[in-house]
Parts: sequence; structure tokens; C-alpha cells
Amino acid sequence: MRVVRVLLGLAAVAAAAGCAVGSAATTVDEARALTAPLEQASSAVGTATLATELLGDGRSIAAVTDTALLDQVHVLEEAADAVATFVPADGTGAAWQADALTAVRDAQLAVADARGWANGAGADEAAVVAALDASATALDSLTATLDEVTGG
Amino acid sequence: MILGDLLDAPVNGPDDEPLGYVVDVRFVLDGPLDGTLAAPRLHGLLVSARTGTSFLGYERTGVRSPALVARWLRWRHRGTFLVHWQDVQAVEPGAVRLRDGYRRYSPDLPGRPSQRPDLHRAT
Amino acid sequence: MNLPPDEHPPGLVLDARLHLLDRQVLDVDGVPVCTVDDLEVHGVDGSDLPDGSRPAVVTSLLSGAVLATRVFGGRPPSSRWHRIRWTHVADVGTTVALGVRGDTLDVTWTERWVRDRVIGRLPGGRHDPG
Amino acid sequence: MKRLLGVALGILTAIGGFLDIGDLVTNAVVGSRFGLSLAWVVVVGVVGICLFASMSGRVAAVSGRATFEIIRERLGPRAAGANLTASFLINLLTLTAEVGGIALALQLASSVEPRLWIPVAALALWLVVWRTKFSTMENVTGLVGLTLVVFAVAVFLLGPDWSELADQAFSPAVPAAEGHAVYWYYAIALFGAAMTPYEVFFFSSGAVEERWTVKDLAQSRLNVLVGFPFGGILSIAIAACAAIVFLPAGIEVSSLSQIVLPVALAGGKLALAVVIVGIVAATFGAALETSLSSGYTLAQFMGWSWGKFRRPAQAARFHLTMIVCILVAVGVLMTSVDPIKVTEFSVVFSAIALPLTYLPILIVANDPEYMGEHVNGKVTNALALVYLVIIVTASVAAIPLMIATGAGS
Repeated sequence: MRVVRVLLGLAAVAAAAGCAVGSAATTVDEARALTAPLEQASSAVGTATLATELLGDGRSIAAVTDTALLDQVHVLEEAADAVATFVPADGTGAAWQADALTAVRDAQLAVADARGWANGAGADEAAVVAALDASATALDSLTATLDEVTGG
Repeated sequence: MILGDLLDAPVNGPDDEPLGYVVDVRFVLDGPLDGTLAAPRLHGLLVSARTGTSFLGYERTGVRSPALVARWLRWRHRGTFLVHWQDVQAVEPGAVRLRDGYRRYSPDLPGRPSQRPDLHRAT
Repeated sequence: MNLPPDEHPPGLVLDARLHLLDRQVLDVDGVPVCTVDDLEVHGVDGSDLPDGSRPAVVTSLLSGAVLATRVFGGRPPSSRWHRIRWTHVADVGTTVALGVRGDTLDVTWTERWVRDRVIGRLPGGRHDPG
Repeated sequence: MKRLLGVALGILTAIGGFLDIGDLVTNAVVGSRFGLSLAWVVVVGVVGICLFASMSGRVAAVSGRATFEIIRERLGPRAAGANLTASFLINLLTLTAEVGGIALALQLASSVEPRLWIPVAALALWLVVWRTKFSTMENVTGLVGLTLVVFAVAVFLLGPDWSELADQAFSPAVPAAEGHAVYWYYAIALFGAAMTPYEVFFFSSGAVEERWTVKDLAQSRLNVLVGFPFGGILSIAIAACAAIVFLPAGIEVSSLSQIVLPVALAGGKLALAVVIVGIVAATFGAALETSLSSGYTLAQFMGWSWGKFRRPAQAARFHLTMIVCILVAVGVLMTSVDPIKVTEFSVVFSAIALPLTYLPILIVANDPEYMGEHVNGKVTNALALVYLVIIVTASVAAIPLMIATGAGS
């Protein structure tokens, strides 16, 4: 019985800790909370670029690239969700959130375009890759800005 | 009676002093012939001060390895003893009582290294 | 503390928990039947509640519904035991071997029910794999 | 000549059968986040599974008793029942992950969404369990699974900076971007992926299925001691592929489609086709092993008739158990749960449950009543005790680490 009580106690502490992160108190915490979904989004864009280039070079088949891009659409959805549900404490945080949301939305657009191209719809490879690169650059520079705040 | 009635039952001495619990029941295949085998005759009870843990037989067999596991389990069940069935005065609901002048024996299994002689090289 | 050694009994020595309970029971063809969940003990005079005044012997292996009470405690109603008479036991080693076929025993009724109602009715269920 | 072929076949199927969805996913995730700095865990895990599998195989060959019969006999109904509950549920979780893995791999080949593949995969799975001979099943999935060697080939084709990879592997350090708790959490996940308990249920029951005797001990030892380390090398190759391509780009692996991209980069369409075939074979083989393990564990605990060498009607409850488990796995997957997430949980829970199966096997392998002169030697026991400590430590640390790291996120 004692073990159960200790476990319940631990669970309560863990839950409380989880809530504390949800309502970030300091600017550093805010920056950190936004960095995670941005890194997730860069990872998705990086994967999408690789999958697209492989198909363009004839090293991948359409089904694999299509699946890889679809998986990245889901990853970006998760990232966008994390940014959109973030509650900023002040004006700086709100501005960061707006920038992050734009960057992630642009990434979603770029990956969706890439998937359209992989399935033979419009655009050309160069344009698709350029859009992905631009999105990656935007995500990276925003992450760099936030990193300066967190000191990471 | 089923064996479940005996196993883990508390054991009391002739003056109702608690001695421990029945951790196992020893049978010997020398009862009256029943089918192809002799019926297992109830030979005695193994009594330990502790109950509720699996002791995996280490306190009764000659197995000494792996050394750490064997030593720990033997230590947990130190003080286990055997009493003969003849020394059991009564099996009451929830308790076993021993008769006056009962004797304790070593719980070691006599001469029983392996039931698979085919697995031992001829010595 | 050195206890005197027990006299060396003439027959094979079996500790119930160590050598009988939870052992696999195999029928005469080597087919698994059940595990030993409990043992039924009677006095040699047939009494159901023996004590040390007269010898007692194992008359049956018990299996089936006894498992639940062994895990969760309590005493099973005797109507729900499945008995395998000791007469049918042919050998005791790392398994308990019977001298009869498992299909003839009450304890395998669930196996037969599942075979007759489910598995035996699916196509290929009664053929050798291959 | 025939004997030599038999030996080669045994080793090759052991290599091909070593990898499953857990190894694929965990190694790729770890490679993309930690490089090769956790490769040592794979080595520790492979030595452990060699020790554990050869011990349970020896017990099964000498005594004819499979793992769960022994667990029940040694631990009694209560402890063994708790053990069964845990092992059975984790095995079911692993089965679910493997079936999901088959569907994801087929999606890679077809673009058809996994939910449409799941029932197809499950039906194929059941048909093989129902009708195919044990040895055919083992050999075919094992040999086709060997195509995963393409991961090792890909590492060479990618032309990595070998000194950097060696540096990661031989002087492991926690990467700057990751915390220590996360590092150790993934160490436990990798250990669980390499030492999944179902492999032991399957291995010991398989020894009974194939009627191994003392005469087959040398062959079985060879299969394990040569086959599993090669399987371990393939695991490290998967991590290396991810470390070479994804780690510098800051890409985190979260799907099966990412795992095959380095192979495509290295070897083009042909290599890609080969790796997809390999993943289908590996996950299908592991799905078969886990389906059978669900039947083995329950039937052996209850004392039911079991085994693929019998007609299904002669092992009715065993076959019914497998049918129900496959249906449950399909039901869970149809809720659109992510099979990769299921996999990540299944390997960690495997690590948690390891001591439950490991200890009884160790004790019986020392019991002359079962083993006669084939009891463990001194060296085996010394090593086995070291592993007992490692396994218990990993098991105890797993849950706190899981909570502290939010399951590695």
C-alpha cells in the first residue's frame, strides 16, 4: 500500500510540474517553449527536402517520397498546434508566437507543395526545393533569435 | 482434505506457541500401490518462520549456484525444519497443531541429485 | 543450529510445492493436459480429515478452477475441482506423466469445447500444417 | 555438406530474424539524436540476449520444458500469474507494433494508407500461423530479412567520416542538445529493443517445436553466438545511417519513411526496394513470433496443449488465443494510434519486464534435476549475475526516467 501512495505522490508532483510548464513565467521559459516546436518544424522541412531531392535525382520512388512528405505534414501539424496553443505572458512573447506561427505555416505550405509535385501536380522541382529552403532558413533564424534569449 | 488447506497454515506447538508456517509438504512414494505407482504417503511438513515468499527449493536441495541467489534464498529461509506427520496432533481449520514431544529434522532432501540419470555421464 | 537428518525413506521423496504443484501434466501420448493445481489427501482408512494418528496418502491431482483460489485466496467449492486419480499417474519427473489419454479426462472439457465449436470448424483446422 | 548447409541456414535465419520494428525504430531515433554514442548499449544488449537465449534454449533442449512452464513451476501461481499478465500484455503491445510496422512498410511500397493494409497483414499473419510449418516459416522470414544487410552496405556507400563515427562510438558523450536523463532513457529503450522477452519465449518454445535434444545444443549455441552479434551489427548500422545523414541536419526520426531515406541516398531505387522488402520481412517475421509467443505464454502457464507441430484442432485453446490476440492488435491499430509510438513504449516496457523472465531461467539452468550435467558453468553464472544486476537496474530506472523525460521528448 505504501508503494502505491508513494507512486500516487510522484504522479501528482509530475502532473503539477507539467502544469507549471504550460503557464511559462519568465521570458527564458517562453523562448524555450517555442524553440521545441520550431526545431520539430525544421526537422520536418529537412526531411521533406531530402525526400524531394532524392525523388528528383531518381534515387527514390514516388511512394516512399509521398509517404515521407505525408509523415512530415503530420509532424508540422503537431508543431503548429504547439505554437498556436502557447499562451504568451507579454508583448515580446506574443510577437515571437506570431513569427513562429507564420514560419510553421510557411513550412506547411512548402511541404504540401512538395507533395503535390511528387504526385505529379504542377510546379517544378527547383521551385519546390527553393520554397523548402526558404522555409528552413526562416525557421533557423527564428530559432537562433530565441536561442540568444535562452542562452542555448 | 486438499493440500491447499495445509500450505501456508500457521503451525502451533503442543502449548499453542506459534512455530511458523507450513511452507511445503513432503511425500514419499511408498504408500499402498495405486495404479502403476505407489501412492505418495504424507511424510511430513516443512515449517518455516517466514511465509509468502517463493524459496525455489534452495534451502532443501544441494544446489549452490548461482552463488549469490542461492545464498540469499537460503538465508531467507534459515531455520526451516521438518516434522513428521505422526507428530501432527490435529489439522484444525486455519492451523496445524503438533503433539507433545514432536521432533525437528533437517529439511534437506535425502539423496536426490537428479531425476534424469540419463543426463549424467557414467561415473 | 544443526538439526538431525531425517531417516532415508525407501521411496522417491517429493516435496509438494517443489516437485508436484504447478508441474505440467502430460497424457500417455505426451500431450499436455493441465498443470497440477492442488492435491487431494485422504487417510488410508478413507477419512477426509486425517491427522497424524494414521497415515495419509494422495488420492488425486486437482486442476482447473482451483487456480483462481490459489491466486486470489479462499477455498474452491469442491464441485468445481477436476480430479485426476493417482491411479492414472504413471511417472513423476520434471513433468507428471499419465497412463491414460487426456481426452478421456473431465479436466480437458474446455479444450474439447473450443476444438468442437471453434477451431475444428475453421477450414484446415483438422489438417497437419504444411 | 548437408550438415554445413544446416549450420549456415541456422545462422543466417538468426541474423535475419534478429531485427524487428523495435530495433529499426529505436536505433534510427537514437542515431539521429545521439549519433553512435549509444552503440555500446547495443553491444551490452546483444551479449545479454546471447546469454539469455542460449540459456533458455539449453533448458528447453535438455529438459523439453519451455520458458513459461518453468516460470509457473518455479514461482508458483501468484508470482507467475503476475509475471504472465505483464509478459502477455507487453507481448501484445509488441505484436501491435509489429503489425503496424508491416502496414507502414507496405505503405512505403504503395502509398496506400496503413489502415487499409492492417487487415490484410493480419489475415496473412493468421494464415501463416494456421497453416505453415514452423521451420518453413522461420527460414523464409529469416532469409528474406537478411536483405536488411543493405543498411550496412549503405553506411559504406555514404562515405562517412569514419574517425568521427569511431569517436562517437568509442568515447561516448551526451550530445550538447540532449539532457542526461534523455540519454539514459534511450539507453534503456535500446537495451529493451535488443533483449525483448518475446525472443526468449519464442526461442525456447521453438526449441521444443523443432524437437531439439542435447545433440542440437552445439548448433543452437552457434546460431545464437554468431547470428545475434551479426544482428547487433545491423542494428548499429541502422543507427550509423541515421547518424550520418540526420544528426548533422538536425533531423529527428519520428517515422518509418525517414528510416529508409539514408538507404535511398546511398544506393538509389534498387537499395530502397531491397530495404522495403527487408523491413516487411523483419516485421512480418517478428509479428509471427509475437503471435506465437502470445499463445505459448498463456498455454504453457495454463498447461494447455500447444505447438505448431500439432494440428490446430489438437491445440485448440492455443490457436484461439492467437486469433484473439491478432484481432485485438488490429482493433488497437484501427483507432489510428501511431505504430511508431506503440513501438517506443513496447521496447521500454520490455526492459521493465525483463527480470521477470530472466531470473527463473537462470535458476532452472542451475538445477541438476532439470539439467543433469548441462547446468551452467562458472563463467556463465558469473556473467549471468552481472547481467542480473544490469537488468534489474534498467528495469527499476525505466519508469522514473520515463516520467522525468516525458518518454524521451
